[in-house]
Amino acid sequence: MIDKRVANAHAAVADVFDGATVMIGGFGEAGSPIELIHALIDQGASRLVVISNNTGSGEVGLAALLKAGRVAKVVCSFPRTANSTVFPELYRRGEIELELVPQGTLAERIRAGGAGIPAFFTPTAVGTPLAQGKEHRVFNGREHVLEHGIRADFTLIKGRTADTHGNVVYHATARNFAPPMAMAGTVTIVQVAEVVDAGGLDPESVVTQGIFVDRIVHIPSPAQESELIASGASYP
Amino acid sequence: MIDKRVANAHAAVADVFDGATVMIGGFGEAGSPIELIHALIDQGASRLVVISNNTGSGEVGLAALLKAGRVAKVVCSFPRTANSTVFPELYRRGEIELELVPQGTLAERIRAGGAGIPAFFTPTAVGTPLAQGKEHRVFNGREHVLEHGIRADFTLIKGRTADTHGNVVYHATARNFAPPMAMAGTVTIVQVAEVVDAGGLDPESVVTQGIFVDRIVHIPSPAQESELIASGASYP
Amino acid sequence: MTKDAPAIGWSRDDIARRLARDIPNGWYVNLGIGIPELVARFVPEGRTLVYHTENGLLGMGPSPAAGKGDPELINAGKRQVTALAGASFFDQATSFAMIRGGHLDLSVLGALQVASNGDLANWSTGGSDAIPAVGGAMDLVAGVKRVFVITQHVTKEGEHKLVERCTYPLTGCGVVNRIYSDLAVVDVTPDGFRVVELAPGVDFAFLQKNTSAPLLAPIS
Amino acid sequence: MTKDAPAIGWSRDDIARRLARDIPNGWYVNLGIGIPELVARFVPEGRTLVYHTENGLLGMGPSPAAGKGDPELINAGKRQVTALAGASFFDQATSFAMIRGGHLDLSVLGALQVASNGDLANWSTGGSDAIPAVGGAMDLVAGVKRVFVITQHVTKEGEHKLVERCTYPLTGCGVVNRIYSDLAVVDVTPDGFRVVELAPGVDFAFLQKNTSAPLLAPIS
Repeated sequence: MIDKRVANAHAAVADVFDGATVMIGGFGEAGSPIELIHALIDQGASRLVVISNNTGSGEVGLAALLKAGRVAKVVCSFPRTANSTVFPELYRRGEIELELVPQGTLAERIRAGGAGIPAFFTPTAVGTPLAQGKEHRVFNGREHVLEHGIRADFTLIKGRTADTHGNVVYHATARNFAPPMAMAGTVTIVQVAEVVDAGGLDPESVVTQGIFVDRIVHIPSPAQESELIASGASYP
Repeated sequence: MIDKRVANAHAAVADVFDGATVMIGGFGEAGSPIELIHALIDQGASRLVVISNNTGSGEVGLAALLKAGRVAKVVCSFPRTANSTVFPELYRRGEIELELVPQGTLAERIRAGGAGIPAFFTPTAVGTPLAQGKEHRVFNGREHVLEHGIRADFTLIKGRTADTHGNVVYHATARNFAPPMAMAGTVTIVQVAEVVDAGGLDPESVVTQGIFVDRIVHIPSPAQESELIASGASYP
Repeated sequence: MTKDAPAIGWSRDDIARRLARDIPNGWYVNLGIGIPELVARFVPEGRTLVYHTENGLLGMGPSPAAGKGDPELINAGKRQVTALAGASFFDQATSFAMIRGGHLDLSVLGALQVASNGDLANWSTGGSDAIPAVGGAMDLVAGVKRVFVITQHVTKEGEHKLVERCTYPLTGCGVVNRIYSDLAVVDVTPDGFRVVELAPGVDFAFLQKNTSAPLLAPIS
Repeated sequence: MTKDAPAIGWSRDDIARRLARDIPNGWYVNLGIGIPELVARFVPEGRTLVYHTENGLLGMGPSPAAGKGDPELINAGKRQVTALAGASFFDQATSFAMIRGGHLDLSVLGALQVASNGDLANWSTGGSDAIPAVGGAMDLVAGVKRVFVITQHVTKEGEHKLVERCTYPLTGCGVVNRIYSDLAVVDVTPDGFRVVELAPGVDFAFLQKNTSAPLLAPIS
């Protein structure tokens, strides 16, 4: 009998430790695991290294985690958004470190980490400031840079439906970084709106296989970042 | 209006040229695009470099292509099978070249080729004859070898259903090498048992996206290798 | 310059329409955030293009009807979109495999500067107080088969955008194929900028005056 | 040696049963072709294991009932299998990402030779007339968290399989954690082979006589 459900979001993130590397799914608000992030704020772990494509909006979800002073460094491709004020302020005050990575290189580094590939060559960013100091090599007459796989101690993602074995399917463009991040997390935690028994998902349509998922949290009605912001919410 | 269907298997492979590199899907008989292979035999292109996990069984499909003397070299992980006689004979007579690649390295090299990654490091095969002569490097205290992405002039694969845009879903373990090979083919040709209009596949369940597929051939009742062999068939 | 001459040249819609005319049926196209998004409105009758948005959708359709939007069905600009028949959703590693692997036919991007050797700068002015943000731009220019830039020919402040060498941090080297501006269509060739077409009311001398690199005359 | 002593040691089923006893509930397990496949028959009551077959299935079940087979639902040994509730199908790149990325808990493999430093040779005897074939073995030993070998202790010809150094071409270096043979369960430790358990009728001296590397006594 395999059942990866845990009681709630707080139980799911209870062992995140100070200084942990945490991958957080989402592209903008789509796929952002807000309830898991809020539980992580309550939990209190600090000096986190967060790997996520953006840095959140308003003062909820990822932005709230940053505002609470829990994040020492972010690894991301686009730390600016329409309603993004928390990160810019921290960054200008020198209170947070930023590793800027092209979006595709970020996705591939995460996938590589999850797939046991420690490093790969890519043509992206050659000749730009983001390639400076990196090893270069010519393949097929073209310059490439060496990039390294990355892994995380914890991955927090949001899916639509999971079965008890941890197989996950997603909704629309909320899928984004979740599948590679699920592969790259030592402990992968997924919040889903629906949990079904093993056999409840079509084996041809599973997107993230259960082997990549450690904990499932059932959040039947997840909050949507833009709605929280529109309502003037801030967390905690 | 986009419709990637071509009239038949012969039309689909008409431009395969002598000396072309051809990826052929399948693991054993599962996923082997027999009708496309037979059309390629009829078409006559020779000195082919074939990238496929195995070398076929009996005297149909991939084994028949080898038997017809059309293949100069195979790149594969397991050129031996229960009913495999054609490849062993050619190999022992020195009439075919073999590049043996561990199965996971083969899959990753194909995926890398399709994803624009010219090379990557992997721990697989370190300390074995298959790592000899390759660049080694230590990452995280562990030795790795450099492997190169591979592409093909043509990819021949089998799916279950395609829409007219070239989105494809597969059946069970017939999926195997088809998705990465679809990405790595300059011209990717897929035979499917069913073709539906755009909109006929669930966008959440598409496995190979239409962008990777160039030509669709409708083969309503594809032959199964083991049944052909059991019936004593050989091709042509 | 253009500020003083509002009566000449193309409007933003004109530029987008002109660019759309050059995209063949069946191409897979990624439209950058901003002006590039306009291109989708002007696809000539009878052509079907497949729009890719790098956050994970092929077959992107227009904005949803009011009240029909889904906050988790968005484009790279984080605006709500729709999915057309034949669409598919996929993860970021797959999305950028499409981009980096050369599977997209065209990337349409905005620009801060384009150099006559095809270098593009479109992500940062290098200001020390700016929050650096790159997104998928470097991946797009490195991987997509063709890169078209759509831009005003000069900035609001009158600074030239078509230059001999970019002074802003680069997005990619030698990556731009063609520029569609309010004043002209300009190819990037091994010999430098070559004018393809002048906008109404624009002559070669005027265009050259607004361009900080030598222009080659159209091939007649 | 074993040929002369048929009455001692474990049968193939016994070895498989002994190995299965050591696999905890919930592990993700890849069973190699041949003897390793027997392990699936002996999972202790109350435990659920998830079997991975590298050709693209997690949640592999037993062979289908006669006439119910699907030639495109097969395992790595190309035999027809079934898919259990909770199963998923995936492509080869994903399958070996699971393997290489360290996501599987256990790989059970056969062996030609195992050395006291954990080196494994199980794909080729190096013969010049042999058709070399490696499949996924090198990926499995390089990536999976633990590697258990299941094997006869000596070959039919009486040659030792547990050796000081492998003479056949390697599958991987220092990769084997534990060996289950017809004569004993043996751990590979930094100090070499350590006996964990002797099969019925087998004593330490007999086992050492059938092993070409020093054996350490069980920790009592």
